[in-house]
Amino acid sequence: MAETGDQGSADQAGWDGLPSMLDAPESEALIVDVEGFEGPLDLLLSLSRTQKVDLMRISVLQLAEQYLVFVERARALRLELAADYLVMAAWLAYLKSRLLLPPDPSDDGPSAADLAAHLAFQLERLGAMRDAAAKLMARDQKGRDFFARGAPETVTRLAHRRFDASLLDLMRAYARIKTRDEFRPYAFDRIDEFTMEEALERLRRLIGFGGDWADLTSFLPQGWDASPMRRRAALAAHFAASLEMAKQGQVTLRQAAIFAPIQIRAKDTP
Amino acid sequence: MNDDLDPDDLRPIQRAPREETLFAAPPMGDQERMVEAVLFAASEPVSIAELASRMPHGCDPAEALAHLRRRYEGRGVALVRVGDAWAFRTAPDLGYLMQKEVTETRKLSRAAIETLAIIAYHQPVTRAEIEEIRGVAVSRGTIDQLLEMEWIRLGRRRMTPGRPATFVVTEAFLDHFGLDSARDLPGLRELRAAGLLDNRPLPGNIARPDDDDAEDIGQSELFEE
Amino acid sequence: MNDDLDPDDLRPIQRAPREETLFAAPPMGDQERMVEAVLFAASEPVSIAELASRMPHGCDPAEALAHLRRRYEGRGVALVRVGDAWAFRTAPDLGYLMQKEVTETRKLSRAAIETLAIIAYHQPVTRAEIEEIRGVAVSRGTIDQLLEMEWIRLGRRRMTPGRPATFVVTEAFLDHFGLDSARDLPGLRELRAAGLLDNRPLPGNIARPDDDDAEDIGQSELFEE
Repeated sequence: MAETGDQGSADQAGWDGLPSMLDAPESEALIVDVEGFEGPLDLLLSLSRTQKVDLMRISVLQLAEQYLVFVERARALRLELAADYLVMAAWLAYLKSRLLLPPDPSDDGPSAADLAAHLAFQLERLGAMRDAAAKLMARDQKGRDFFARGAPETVTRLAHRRFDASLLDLMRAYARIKTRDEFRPYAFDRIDEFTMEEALERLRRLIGFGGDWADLTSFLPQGWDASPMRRRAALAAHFAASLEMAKQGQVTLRQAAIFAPIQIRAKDTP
Repeated sequence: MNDDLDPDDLRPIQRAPREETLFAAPPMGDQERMVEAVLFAASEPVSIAELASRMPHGCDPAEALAHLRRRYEGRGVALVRVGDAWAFRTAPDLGYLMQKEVTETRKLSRAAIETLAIIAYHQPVTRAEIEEIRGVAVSRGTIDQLLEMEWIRLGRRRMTPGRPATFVVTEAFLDHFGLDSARDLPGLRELRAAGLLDNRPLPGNIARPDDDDAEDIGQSELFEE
Repeated sequence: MNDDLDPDDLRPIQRAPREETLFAAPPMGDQERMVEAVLFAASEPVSIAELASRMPHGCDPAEALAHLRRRYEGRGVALVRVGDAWAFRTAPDLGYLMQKEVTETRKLSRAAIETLAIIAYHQPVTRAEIEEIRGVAVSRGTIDQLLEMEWIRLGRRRMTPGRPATFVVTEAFLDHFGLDSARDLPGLRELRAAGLLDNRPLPGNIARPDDDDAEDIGQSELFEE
């Protein structure tokens, strides 16, 4: 730590004068220097070091005056001071007046001496932490003074994977499958169905061979006249197909009477 | 061993030259400590030349190594030679300590749990039947996993063309799920009563048959605690 | 979930239970070798629990460690304690031999160093307390940097209004600075005796100025046991 040299600047300043940074000619440099202090407490700690006494026996009154002079000088130089420096200045001005005036017996708040003692405590504590930080950083450090194993061996993990499921998981899974089934989109079961396309293809193939009139029912495929349902499906498909072919001029249809068998014949090609 | 006296010797330097120095070399015990520390911290095996260059003048790393090697004889780590260099290595008989056994528990995949559920509810059931019920192919890995867990086993072959194998659940399965027999699995009616069948999207929302994933998210979120 | 399973079965085994086994534990000499091998192979400190989990049943890694520590006294590498764990480290007096291995650590700012020290000495400590001690706001970046280096971590929340987070130092911090535990921080006892680790509020701000109860928050956890 201590790369900022706070102690040095305060020491050079002496009590009479101010920290040397305020004597710097360039105001920009001044800003940088003030920023070298980490807040008003840090500045106070630096100022207090000029008293060269134990922090617990420091003259808080003297310190307050030093600080206030510092702030005044900074203002005279039109130096931008952060708000917390000004808050501290106000508080120290108050403390200074309390320390100088005889105690007010009607005031039941903390005494000026208590406040001063607390400030001294804060400074001592901050100073102690500074020293502790320095001692810490002065210790042997890994990677600088002592070293870990340079070629560590990797520990291979033998992972035994275990899979698990609860009865609830099982039931949910089954419920999920069943739910899916019930909501399958509706579709025909096409077992007993004969499409017109099939019949059309079939008729076109067969009609060429029959040069004479033939019953439409004689064109039905094998196995499609066993059950009435299948027979109806096939007949309807073939009837629709024959109409389509008649429309295209490929066949001629005739029926002797209502409900009489429908007959079909290939049309003579011109 | 007087390599340093032979100018024609082009082999890599095996040991530090024994030249007279103004300063006495450190005691051999200290040299041993130095070699020990350097070899410990090095990420690669270190040659004697390298040791010599790091240690103070007048040291004899070869001799220090010899001492150190004897010191580590029979210990948990051994000083071993790797080419021209030296390194610490775990004693070969302790290699098993470099393994760490971990047991991870994972949830069964959705495919596996569904397949398992179908086998449990429909056993004995063939793979083709499982696929028909699930509506998707069942991967070999899923069946294998369940077989390996010993939650399912092969049942009798079905007496149909191709004589397909059937799957049934095992005692271990019943044991794990706390069932006396597969017949104790709750039926559809009970699933419904338990609310497991009612948490489904409205029919209008599942118009597309391949909307499987969306449905799945809905389901799992409803059930996760 | 999985109410029907024993949750204890699902966690990875952390250490071998110290129960009577049918097999006798290996002789202490062998256990010492095992600990030596495991610690030599690891770059990070290894806890006693971890050692136990990797050694055969019935072993006593703590005793083996004690033997091993004596064996390495005064050697080039030393067995050091880091919190609850143990590691081999090169002897600090030999650091000059390891220039090749030196790792450049990022230079910490003065603010970061002070913040680190305050956390170490006052832990568990809140951000507001750090600011109170330093008399200045602690930037997010400073805390982040220390967190990122894994020298500090979040501790338990303080049971005060707002339940602020606290910071504590880590094992990596102890390891880096060669500390057995946070109790071994330099000058800790003296600072504590001088009352400089007390969290003393500004008089008049909280109840009566000499309200002792409010003070003893800092470092209290370190001195339990």
